[in-house]
Amino acid sequence: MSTDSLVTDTGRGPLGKHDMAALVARDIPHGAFVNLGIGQPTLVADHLPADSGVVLHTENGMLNMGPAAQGDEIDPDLTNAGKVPVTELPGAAYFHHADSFAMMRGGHLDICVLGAFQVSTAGDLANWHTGAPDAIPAVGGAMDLAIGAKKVFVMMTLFTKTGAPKLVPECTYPLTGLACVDRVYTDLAVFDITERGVSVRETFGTTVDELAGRLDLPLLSAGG
Amino acid sequence: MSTDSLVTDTGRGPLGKHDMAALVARDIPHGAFVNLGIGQPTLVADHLPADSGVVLHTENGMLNMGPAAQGDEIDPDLTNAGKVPVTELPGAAYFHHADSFAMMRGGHLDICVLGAFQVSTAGDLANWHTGAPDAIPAVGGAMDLAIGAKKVFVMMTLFTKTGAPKLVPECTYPLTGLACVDRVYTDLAVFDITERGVSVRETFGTTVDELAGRLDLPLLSAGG
Amino acid sequence: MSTLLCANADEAVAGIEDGSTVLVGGFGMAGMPVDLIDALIRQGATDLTVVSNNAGNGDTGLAALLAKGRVRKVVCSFPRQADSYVFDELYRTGRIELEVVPQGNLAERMRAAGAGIGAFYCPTGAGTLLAEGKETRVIDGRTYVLEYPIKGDVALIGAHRSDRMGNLVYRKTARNFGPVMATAATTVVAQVREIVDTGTIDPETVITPGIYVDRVVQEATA
Amino acid sequence: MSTLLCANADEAVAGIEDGSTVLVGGFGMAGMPVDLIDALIRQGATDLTVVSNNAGNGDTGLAALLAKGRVRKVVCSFPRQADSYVFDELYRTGRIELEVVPQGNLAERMRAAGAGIGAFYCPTGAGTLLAEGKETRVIDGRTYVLEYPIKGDVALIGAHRSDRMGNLVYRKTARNFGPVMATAATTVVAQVREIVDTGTIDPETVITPGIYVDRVVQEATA
Repeated sequence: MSTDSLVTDTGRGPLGKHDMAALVARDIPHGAFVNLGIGQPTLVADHLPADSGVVLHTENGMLNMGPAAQGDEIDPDLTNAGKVPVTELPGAAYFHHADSFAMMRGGHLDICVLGAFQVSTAGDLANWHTGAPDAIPAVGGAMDLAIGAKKVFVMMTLFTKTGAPKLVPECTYPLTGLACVDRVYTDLAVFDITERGVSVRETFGTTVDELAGRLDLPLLSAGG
Repeated sequence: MSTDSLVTDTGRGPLGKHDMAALVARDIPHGAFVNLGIGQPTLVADHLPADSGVVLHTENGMLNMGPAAQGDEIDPDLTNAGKVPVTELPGAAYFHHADSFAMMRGGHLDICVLGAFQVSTAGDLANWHTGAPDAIPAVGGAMDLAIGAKKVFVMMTLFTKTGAPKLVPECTYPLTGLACVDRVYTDLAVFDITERGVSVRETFGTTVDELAGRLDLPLLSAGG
Repeated sequence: MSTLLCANADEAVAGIEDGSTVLVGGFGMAGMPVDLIDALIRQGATDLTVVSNNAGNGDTGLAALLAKGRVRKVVCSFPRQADSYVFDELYRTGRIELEVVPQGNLAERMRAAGAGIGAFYCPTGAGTLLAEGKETRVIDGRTYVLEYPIKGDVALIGAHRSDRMGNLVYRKTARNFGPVMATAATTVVAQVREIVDTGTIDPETVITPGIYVDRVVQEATA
Repeated sequence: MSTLLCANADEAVAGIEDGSTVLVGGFGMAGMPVDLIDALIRQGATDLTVVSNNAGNGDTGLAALLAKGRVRKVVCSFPRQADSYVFDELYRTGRIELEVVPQGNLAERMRAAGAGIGAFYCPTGAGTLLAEGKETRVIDGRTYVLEYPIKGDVALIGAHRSDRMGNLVYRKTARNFGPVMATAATTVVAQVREIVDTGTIDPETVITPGIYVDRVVQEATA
């Protein structure tokens, strides 16, 4: 189940990472303040329309971050949270780390988009630590984002490379945050985490019944 | 015992408020960061030598505050904590109220100078509330200054207009801060609040013995 | 979401509900959002809790709002001033509640609201009347008082300049409570002297990023 | 007291004692005080606790300090990077302690140290491994974790420009941890690209006022 599998733009799947990013971008409201996590979530920026009015936050101290810097634009003083050189857009603002995380933790960001190892039916998120005994733990800003943004969107493949579900009844990996995920974008379906349970918004090249057979949890249809 | 009594510059007293301010100014080290409370403490600024290097903080958001504004200098956007128009000196910096009080409460100011109703032998300070039943309480930044500055200097007359001591075994007025006062400048003497008790540094037109007879507390001589 | 540029102060304060907690910026007249307060008087919301450093001066602004009986409670550090006779009369006759908060706690409690802090231990006021009934804790030998956030439904603040995205800069000590209040309220309304094109404010000098600002209006008298 | 302008980085780091807690600014290379770290390596202090966002990259800077066995403990949010092999080896062989702190807690705990806050309740990490053993409290239905200040004996930070009073301005996202660390340490040392005359930095744009800065040195390579 590779994220680089063939992609169609017809709604069939499984989707590749760029199509998943496009789906996320489609659901971000005009003018929203958004933090895109390191890795695949950064692809979402490429799919925001020019008139989206979306303002990107980077936790190392900036609002209105622009695209990755190219050539002469590269400035070692201007990077994103992944330490990639970026650019600034008109209306940008810089601030220090405590102010940046106060903004995040105080609930001022509308949406953050994060990768994940696992998401549970309760919306628990595991994305910082594999739990392997020899792993060196490293959390960065993941726990702050998980509890801070008004809406947390996760972007991940639905199954691991060995076929294990990543949307699970209970996370087995160490948690990043409890009951914090609102929506999960995967290569096979988009899910809402609701108080009633996991609801399927749309599927790609599969059906709710097929997914229900492969996932160890009850699924609600968005329509029902 | 008026603070407007005749003043000599010979070390005799009782001192007037300008001489008390000059005494305080004399004891502020070169380059110190200092907050001068509203009222008489603001007079200290007039007695700092031009080369003192002392940087004045005003809690409404400024370092390197200059003297009161005159004529065309008056700018409604630039006032001190007493809401008096002031000026800025080279090397000034502006910041918001939370940052200003973080600076104060975090122990970054070397000295603050405050007025007082009462100071106790333990260094308790009462300067915000007379405790009268019909008084409207108003604290401003007094409690923050009392606990925040590295050294708290008090500037007051030693007795009330009716002759009651203001340096007392226990404050009878509501407290501003506990065990926070380091030194008390009065019209009749300068006192250090030490762990051993109240120590007299110098007297003005009186003696330690005379003061001991009028104050209801033991006095140590700085020499002894 | 995006900052709304309002045509006038009445539009800027529209929708403030009865019973709201309103944070009002300014220290003395510096940074005081005079147009917005006047518009709030016209707007009519009542039973308000007003959080501000002072409790009004003379007959105008906050004092006028108080005089009309629209404020149930004032949370401030320094209500008693030479010309605070409107507040004084209401208070002495039991027609207004008062919570006196040390100025640093006022600022820090609003910062906490804006920063997602649930509560914090603070040394200010320990052992005094203003900490009576509050939880305390000794940490490393020092006594601290547990203080809770102050969150506003609305903040009315004054700034110097805004761009079209609501990025604000202030001027001199008129900055005071504005940047803190802007983080601490659900709806933030800024009165500014001028609105400039986005991109003309140096990003290094923005004090309140537009993310915090919901509505901006230019001063009528500017 | 007054800020000291140092002739070189060695003078700027003089006197750092064994066993010190050293806050080191920077996020990646942006804002990293490279000259000061190199001088600290020459200076010789050992048994250090280093507080920084990362735990060194490649063979230089923090990684070189670690490689020399001078660091007892690292407090950081993200030690594991593509080229953090020096830290990785020390950690896997049990020769260095690690406290992983969520990045926002790292910043906020240093801010608390600088602001006189004794401890604070924070929602980050509640219910996770990183809150194990920590006190928690439910406030308004949400679970918060009690976090304590991180105070440094020394902070080594990078800034863009200083005046002769130590007023600092930063540049773009190189601002990051510098302003927070400057408030949180007993002795604050800033490496800057240029030192300008006092009075030439607009007071509205000062990010770290000189009150926080003890020593300033110009970058050797600037």
